[in-house]
Amino acid sequence: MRRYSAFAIAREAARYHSGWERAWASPEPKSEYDVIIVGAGGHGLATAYYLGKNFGITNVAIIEKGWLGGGNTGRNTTIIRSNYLQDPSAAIYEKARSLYETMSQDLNYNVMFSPRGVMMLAQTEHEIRGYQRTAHANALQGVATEFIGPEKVKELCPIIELKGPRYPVLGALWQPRGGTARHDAVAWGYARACSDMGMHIIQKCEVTGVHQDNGTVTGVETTKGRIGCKKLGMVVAGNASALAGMAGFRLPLESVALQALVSEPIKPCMDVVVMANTVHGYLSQSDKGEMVIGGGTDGFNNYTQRGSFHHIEETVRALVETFPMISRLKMLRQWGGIVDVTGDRSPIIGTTPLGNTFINCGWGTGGFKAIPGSGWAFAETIAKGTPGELAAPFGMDRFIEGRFIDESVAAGVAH
Amino acid sequence: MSTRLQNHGRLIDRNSRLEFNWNGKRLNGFKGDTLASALLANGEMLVGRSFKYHRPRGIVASGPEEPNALVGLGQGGKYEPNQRATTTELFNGLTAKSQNHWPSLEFDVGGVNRVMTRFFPAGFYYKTFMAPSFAWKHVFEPVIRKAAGLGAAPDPEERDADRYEYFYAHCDVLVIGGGIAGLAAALQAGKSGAKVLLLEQENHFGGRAPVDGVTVEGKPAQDWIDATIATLDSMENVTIRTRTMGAGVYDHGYALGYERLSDHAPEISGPRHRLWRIRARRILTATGAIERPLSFAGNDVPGVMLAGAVRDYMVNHGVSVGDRVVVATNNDDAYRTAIALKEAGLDVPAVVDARSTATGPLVEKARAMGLRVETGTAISSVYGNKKVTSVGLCRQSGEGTKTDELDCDAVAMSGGWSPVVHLWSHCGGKLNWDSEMAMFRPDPSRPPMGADGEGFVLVAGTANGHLDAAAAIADGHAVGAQAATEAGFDAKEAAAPVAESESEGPILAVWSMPQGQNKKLQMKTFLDYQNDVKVSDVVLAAQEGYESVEHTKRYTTLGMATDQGKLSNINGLAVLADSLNAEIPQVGTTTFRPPYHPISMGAIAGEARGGLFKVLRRTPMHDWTDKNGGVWEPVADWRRPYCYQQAGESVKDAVNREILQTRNSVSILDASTLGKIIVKGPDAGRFLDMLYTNMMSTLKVGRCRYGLMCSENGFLSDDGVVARLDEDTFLCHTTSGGSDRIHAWMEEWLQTEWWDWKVYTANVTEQYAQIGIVGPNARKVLEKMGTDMDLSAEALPFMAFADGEIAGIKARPYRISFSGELSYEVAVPAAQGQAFWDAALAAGAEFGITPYGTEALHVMRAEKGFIMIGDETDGTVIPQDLGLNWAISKKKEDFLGKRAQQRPHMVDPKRWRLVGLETEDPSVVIPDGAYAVDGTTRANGVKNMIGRITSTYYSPTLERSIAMGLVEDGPERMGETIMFARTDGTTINAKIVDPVFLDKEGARQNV
Amino acid sequence: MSDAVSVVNGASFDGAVEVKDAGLVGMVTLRGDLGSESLAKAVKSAVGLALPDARGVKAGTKGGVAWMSPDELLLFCDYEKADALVAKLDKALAGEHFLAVNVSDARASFTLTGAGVREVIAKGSPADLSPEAFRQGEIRRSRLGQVAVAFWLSAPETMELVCFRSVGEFVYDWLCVAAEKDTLPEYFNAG
Amino acid sequence: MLILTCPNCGIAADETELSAGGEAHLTRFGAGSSDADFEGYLFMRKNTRGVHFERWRHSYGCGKWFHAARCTTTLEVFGTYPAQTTEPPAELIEKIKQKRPEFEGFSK
Ligand SMILES: Cc1cc2nc3c(=O)[nH]c(=O)nc-3n(C[C@H](O)[C@H](O)[C@H](O)COP(=O)(O)OP(=O)(O)OC[C@H]3O[C@@H](n4cnc5c(N)ncnc54)[C@H](O)[C@@H]3O)c2cc1C
Ligand SMILES: NC(=O)c1ccc[n+]([C@@H]2O[C@H](COP(=O)([O-])OP(=O)(O)OC[C@H]3O[C@@H](n4cnc5c(N)ncnc54)[C@H](O)[C@@H]3O)[C@@H](O)[C@H]2O)c1
Ligand SMILES: Cc1cc2nc3c(=O)[nH]c(=O)nc-3n(C[C@H](O)[C@H](O)[C@H](O)COP(=O)(O)O)c2cc1C
Ligand SMILES: [Zn+2]
Repeated sequence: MRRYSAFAIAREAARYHSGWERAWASPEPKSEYDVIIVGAGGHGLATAYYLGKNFGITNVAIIEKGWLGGGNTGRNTTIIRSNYLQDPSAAIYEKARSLYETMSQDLNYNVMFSPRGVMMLAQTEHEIRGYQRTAHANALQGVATEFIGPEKVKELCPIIELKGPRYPVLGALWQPRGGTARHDAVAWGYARACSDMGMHIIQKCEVTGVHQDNGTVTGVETTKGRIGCKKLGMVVAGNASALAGMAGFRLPLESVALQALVSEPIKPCMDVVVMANTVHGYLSQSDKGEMVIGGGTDGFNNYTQRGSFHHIEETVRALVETFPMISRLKMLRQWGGIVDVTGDRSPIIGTTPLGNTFINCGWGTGGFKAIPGSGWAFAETIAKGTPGELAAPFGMDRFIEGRFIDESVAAGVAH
Repeated sequence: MSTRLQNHGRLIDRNSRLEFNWNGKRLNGFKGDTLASALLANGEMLVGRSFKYHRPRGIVASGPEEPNALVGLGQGGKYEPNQRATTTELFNGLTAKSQNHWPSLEFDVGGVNRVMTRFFPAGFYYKTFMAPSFAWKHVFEPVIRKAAGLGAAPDPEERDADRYEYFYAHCDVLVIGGGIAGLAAALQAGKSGAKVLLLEQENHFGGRAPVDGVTVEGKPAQDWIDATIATLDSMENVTIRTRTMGAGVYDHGYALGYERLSDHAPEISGPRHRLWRIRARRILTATGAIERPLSFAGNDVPGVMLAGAVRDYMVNHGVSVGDRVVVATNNDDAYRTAIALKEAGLDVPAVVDARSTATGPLVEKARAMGLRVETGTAISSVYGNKKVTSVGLCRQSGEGTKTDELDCDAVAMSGGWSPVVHLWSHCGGKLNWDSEMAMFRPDPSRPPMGADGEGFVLVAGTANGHLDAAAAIADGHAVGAQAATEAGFDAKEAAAPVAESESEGPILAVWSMPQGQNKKLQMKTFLDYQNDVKVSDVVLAAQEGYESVEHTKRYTTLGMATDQGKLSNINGLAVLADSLNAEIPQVGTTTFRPPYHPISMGAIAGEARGGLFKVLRRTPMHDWTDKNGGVWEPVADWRRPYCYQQAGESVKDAVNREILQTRNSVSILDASTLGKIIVKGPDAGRFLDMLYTNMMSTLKVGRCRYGLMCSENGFLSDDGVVARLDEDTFLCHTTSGGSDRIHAWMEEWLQTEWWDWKVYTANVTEQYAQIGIVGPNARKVLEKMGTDMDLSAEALPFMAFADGEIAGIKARPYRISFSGELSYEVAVPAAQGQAFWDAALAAGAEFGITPYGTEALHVMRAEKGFIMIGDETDGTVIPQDLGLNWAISKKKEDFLGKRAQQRPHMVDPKRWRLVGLETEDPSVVIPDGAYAVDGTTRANGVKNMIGRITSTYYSPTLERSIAMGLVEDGPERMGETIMFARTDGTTINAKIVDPVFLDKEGARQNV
Repeated sequence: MSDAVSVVNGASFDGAVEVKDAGLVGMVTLRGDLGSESLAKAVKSAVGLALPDARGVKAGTKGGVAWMSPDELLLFCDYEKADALVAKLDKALAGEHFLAVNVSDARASFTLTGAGVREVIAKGSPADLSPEAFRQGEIRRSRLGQVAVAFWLSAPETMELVCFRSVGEFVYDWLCVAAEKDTLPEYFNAG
Repeated sequence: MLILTCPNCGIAADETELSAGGEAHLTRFGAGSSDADFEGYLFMRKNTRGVHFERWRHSYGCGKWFHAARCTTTLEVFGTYPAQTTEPPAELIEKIKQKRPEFEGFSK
């Protein structure tokens, strides 16, 4: 792999950029791989990357029905934070956040991780208590967060209205090293690194069946024919139930549409990410200048990547109230993604009823931030056959045991 | 230079002169101008700077597809960034500023980026700025962000001076687009009797036909348009709307209409925008077509414009874009521009036609007029910086060697027309590539599907690929009838209107000009003007493996600008196809998403702002509370007073005063927000036994019992006192936030699981004002108010209720207590709540009665060790954790949540359980949310947690801090001291005690 | 009960249509088997009206009755008479499975008058309010903005609207904004 | 933005007048049930791509629950029917089969 650098750009500029190589190869599938990962979203690609990097397993295919990074990884609002309440969550999200800090250098691909800080507004007494609790937990978990007062909120985010007539801002949970990253670049950077390790990224190839022998996986059926494997990792987000169905089991999941929108670009006016959970809306400004806005999920099962307009309405209403200056901006584009939501809204990482088959799903509305941590933990699970410390609490058995990892408790949401 | 002509200008009123302000300059225009036409009329060719390279930009288009002429409009509370000059109607006093430059439009420092163009190819930032690692956030990113973005952000302290609203409309056929196709469609649909709504984004109807000299029924198109509008106007079943854009099409026949009511005339009062939410059986889009630029080097220099736009400005506004206009084309339509310019007396140095032969009637007419037509010819490059000075010509089939150079001050280009298929595609309508016409057209066999599984969007006219006026109008007529038929109406057979215009010869698909453009030229050939995406960028994306059109889009930002690729997308994907050696349909388009054209956030938020932002529920005593020092706190949709602050008093003082007054004498509480649900029927007891963890069926008539409700997951979800009104009837109290939720929960079980059980419920929460008279003197106050009931301890003991009158008001006092004091919660009709309250205050005056708020209530209940839903519970707590086993029936076979509570994790003895906590130092209050630690650290570095605080207060009654918390083995560790961690790393010692801090025997309430 | 007050206490607003507090209205929720004869009889004797069809609303001299759901009616009477009406129903239906409860105080009622009443409501309700779709005699339970409401035409240009008491002021404010002069879209009466 | 006709009151209700209630025809498993049954009842969902039987409540209307058969990939609605039933009506199943030959019928 030729390294990217300012020097390389200067060199290429002289010859009209004719020398740049492909970022990743597009090979034809082999008949068998050690590991097949289904789904070339951020989680699938990161899993493959760490299989190679941490375990030296590189005879790997990543099979993607569309274009890599085109699922939720390509359509999320890119919020990265780890100020979670429950220990297992804080552990995996903080691992992910810390890996984001060095991801550009690790991958030699600038993913523009921007630790500009994330604040979650407290707008009721109840929320204050919830976030104070999270701040206390984070202090013990080693996650740097702080509960800040309204003046500090205004100082960090001057476009906010503190004294809204309905829900004044009473404070916020502030994670200074949270932020955003360029979502596409995360997928592309991993893809380039995987390809460089000799892994096969096979796009426009849909998995349509799972082959097994005596309760152990032997391969997958795809639109490009049968491909064998020794181990199978399914990382297909909103489509997880369908994949599980092919492998013969059910998941505690529902797939629903989650929407987002962007405004037209304006000059920088907001250098933090703000989440306002009481009124349901979150906002940040991208490096291109658009205000990136997250909406709510539909209540019904949906696979269309379109959502219902009233969520857009509700979100915009909330944000106009919290950031009155956006009232005269315009919505440029809205879109949706299909997210997979579990019974306790925390993800599933672990083994499945089918031998040598592993699942990583249920990241729902908030898995972009987890990509490197999840890939790390899932690669370990696949390589060793059992989950390691980070992944263990996220097994499916927790639903039988009643051992939930519920983040909604501290007025928190998952984005 | 562009200028106003003496003649032409069908849309302007030369007698009505308007003044406006552009970058501080005072300029004039006419009524009927757009800001764009007025700027051109004043010779303002340079209107902005591009996104990345800050290149000078001029107006290219005449409609919403405009990528360049984005301005900051208005000031203060009316300032709006990124407004298109082409869709901004001119009005007197309009103020506009150009954007994205510093210090000025003419001299922009950012323009140095231009020189660096070579170093900033697509995706360059992914390849650099990686070292040192902190530099991205602190050095590179800020610089990049500052250079990016377009208009200045509105002032955060200004408030939008306008308001907005919604309107819901239902119709049979929604026609979007009022060109001749849309009008013909609306007419046909209207005649069938269907309810028709016709939307046109402009302030006038007719679309392109009048500009293009089309005739309908033998007369100028305008005559037919006027007559048709008059007919439609007279039809009761037809509504027509100008300045209303079809903004989006959503599932099940839902569409958004974006009506701009006062953008063109800010003096009009009322809402600025109205967002129509339309439900239509069929949606017919007749949205016309958008012209494509040609890809030649320098095609972004100000003065290079779409040929159709050049014609529009001349015909509609009487504006010429230049004295010498070179026309470049690959089709016949651009000849209309050449002819019009020539007829207006302007110079057309040449028509540069990429086709090797051009023989259509329009071409012949141009030739006959003496125009120089250069076939097989391309533009090699445009010269000029802030405006066009000349163009170089070359052979289209070559690599770009210049064969000639023509002086000119503008270029009118046409790369053909793309049907506006956006609305067809929003909800999944598919497209076919028509290679002969070089365009994507809707595939009628793959429409967006409605609720009934049938297609619900139809397309007509140019939008359907019929570029010829005769075909377009006939198509509109036919599709209008089809839409009506599909909507269930009887479309009348009628002859389609006959339109005529000069017929056109075939187009030649030209994606690159000249065909063999070299790399150097590709770097100067712009696809996306706003985002500075060049042909070379798309080629590079393909070369680097970003082969999917979606990858190319995201890697290069092609089509992601504010025009959403209306001009650039087709050209871009054709270049991509070429680079990949693939066919255009194989590459496909990116996804079309709403809105068609950006719409204001204000309109999306609608009327819900300020006081109307979100529903606010008020108790009958709300206004009184507001006037009497109530410090509001949102509780679900209600507001409750945290305390009642008196003059000169801090909030904390107020809370302490309220508590002491209650404990020592008497005070009054507005408890109206508590949920009250009637459950009646022969199976009511059985039903409540399933709902509550404890046994309710055994409750005696006239008595009350505290109950707990759990979710099926076993977690505590609500609590409250249940009263048995008669054998068949219970009244269940819920938490303030719980009334609607619990009522819905009851109905859900009754309707969907136990539908054969005989139970009816009614939510009567708001029927009553519920007023607590609390404290040792409570009984005296009520008696003084005058009552026909015996309120003595014997007649009305703790946990009983009675019906009667107090102060002449029908009242039901419940002897229940959340404070541990003698307490009557009195339910009175809500309409008399304030009267009762007033009477109680009067009667209690001698006891110093004062109201108390939620904080005093919280502290007092904590002093008593009562749990609070939302404090002690958080959705993960089961009653057993809270030591509430006494309220969990062991006799019942089943209740909601029982099974869940038997799962391994729920019966784990290590679950944290409720205890009271007393700090070693009584003046120190443990912070909310603090965790108990044991000083050990887990393998992963996390400090081990063994419990947490759920409630923590300073108790003025006990004059010390008190707290409750959930602690591992808590109840077994009474008397032990444990540590709570502060966020600063220090700890607080607290002793584990019984959670009931005050009056464990209940002596105070049992009086 | 002279001290009983309605939520907005008689307020009114004169805009594109008139919005007026309808004052205190007696209302009784009656749940039961709407197919049973005894219930029909009880209703008849209570308010003098036969049961309405699904989604119907009727008014007579003694009161009114509205169909709320397959097992629920809302009866109208003078505010003072609601308790008596409940008592009457309790007596008439004794022994049957039903529920009658006074909800007069739990409601706020408004009357809108003018040619534009449909349009004012259509600014907030997704219901089809066109004259063809929504006729006098029909009650529609829907939402107005974010609030649950029920409304019906008591005369061609008079709309009655009922909501919960706690949101009465909010709804009144909402209606006043929606009814501002010169803001009606003129969709229903347009030619 | 769905429209579903509430079979209880006959209104073609806008999505914003309804609340969604998830998969229909789940069998409740209470006290005494097996681990697997209870887990299945509370959590395991078909989450079907295609014909989906689901629960809705006409919450801003008559307040009643009902069932709907809807395709989760096209949003086509095949029909709505009362909530007081443990499986979809046979006519509805027939109707869906006609429209979707690959549909195998309802199973728990
Ligand atoms: C609007 C929106 C906003 C969000 N905002 C945030 C946020 O701010 N912060 C945050 O942390 N998270 C956010 N999320 C969530 C986040 O996007 C997801 O959790 C995350 O991207 C999931 O990544 P993934 O790799 O698991 O899934 P995906 O990126 O969806 O990848 C799954 C891949 O599997 C492929 N696939 C599916 N079925 C098959 C098959 N049969 N064969 C082959 N391939 C298949 C798909 O095509 C897809 O590419 C948001 C999500 C959405 C939709
Ligand atoms: N020969 C050519 O190359 C060519 C190309 C384009 C158009 N035409 C001519 O155009 C005419 C065809 O008429 P037509 O009616 O199909 O198209 P049209 O372009 O004349 O009319 C479309 C109308 O729809 C409106 N519109 C577009 N999008 C809208 C939206 N989202 N919401 C509301 N309004 C919207 C436009 O403002 C316009 O008035 C004929 O005269 C035809 O010859 C010719
Ligand atoms: C963080 C973020 C920023 C975006 N910014 C833009 C933008 O500036 N312009 C744009 O057209 N789309 C933008 N999009 C939206 C994409 O164009 C696209 O809609 C989204 O990735 C979903 O893909 P789809 O619409 O192709 O299904 C953005 C998306 C994300 C996730
Ligand atoms: Zn209904």
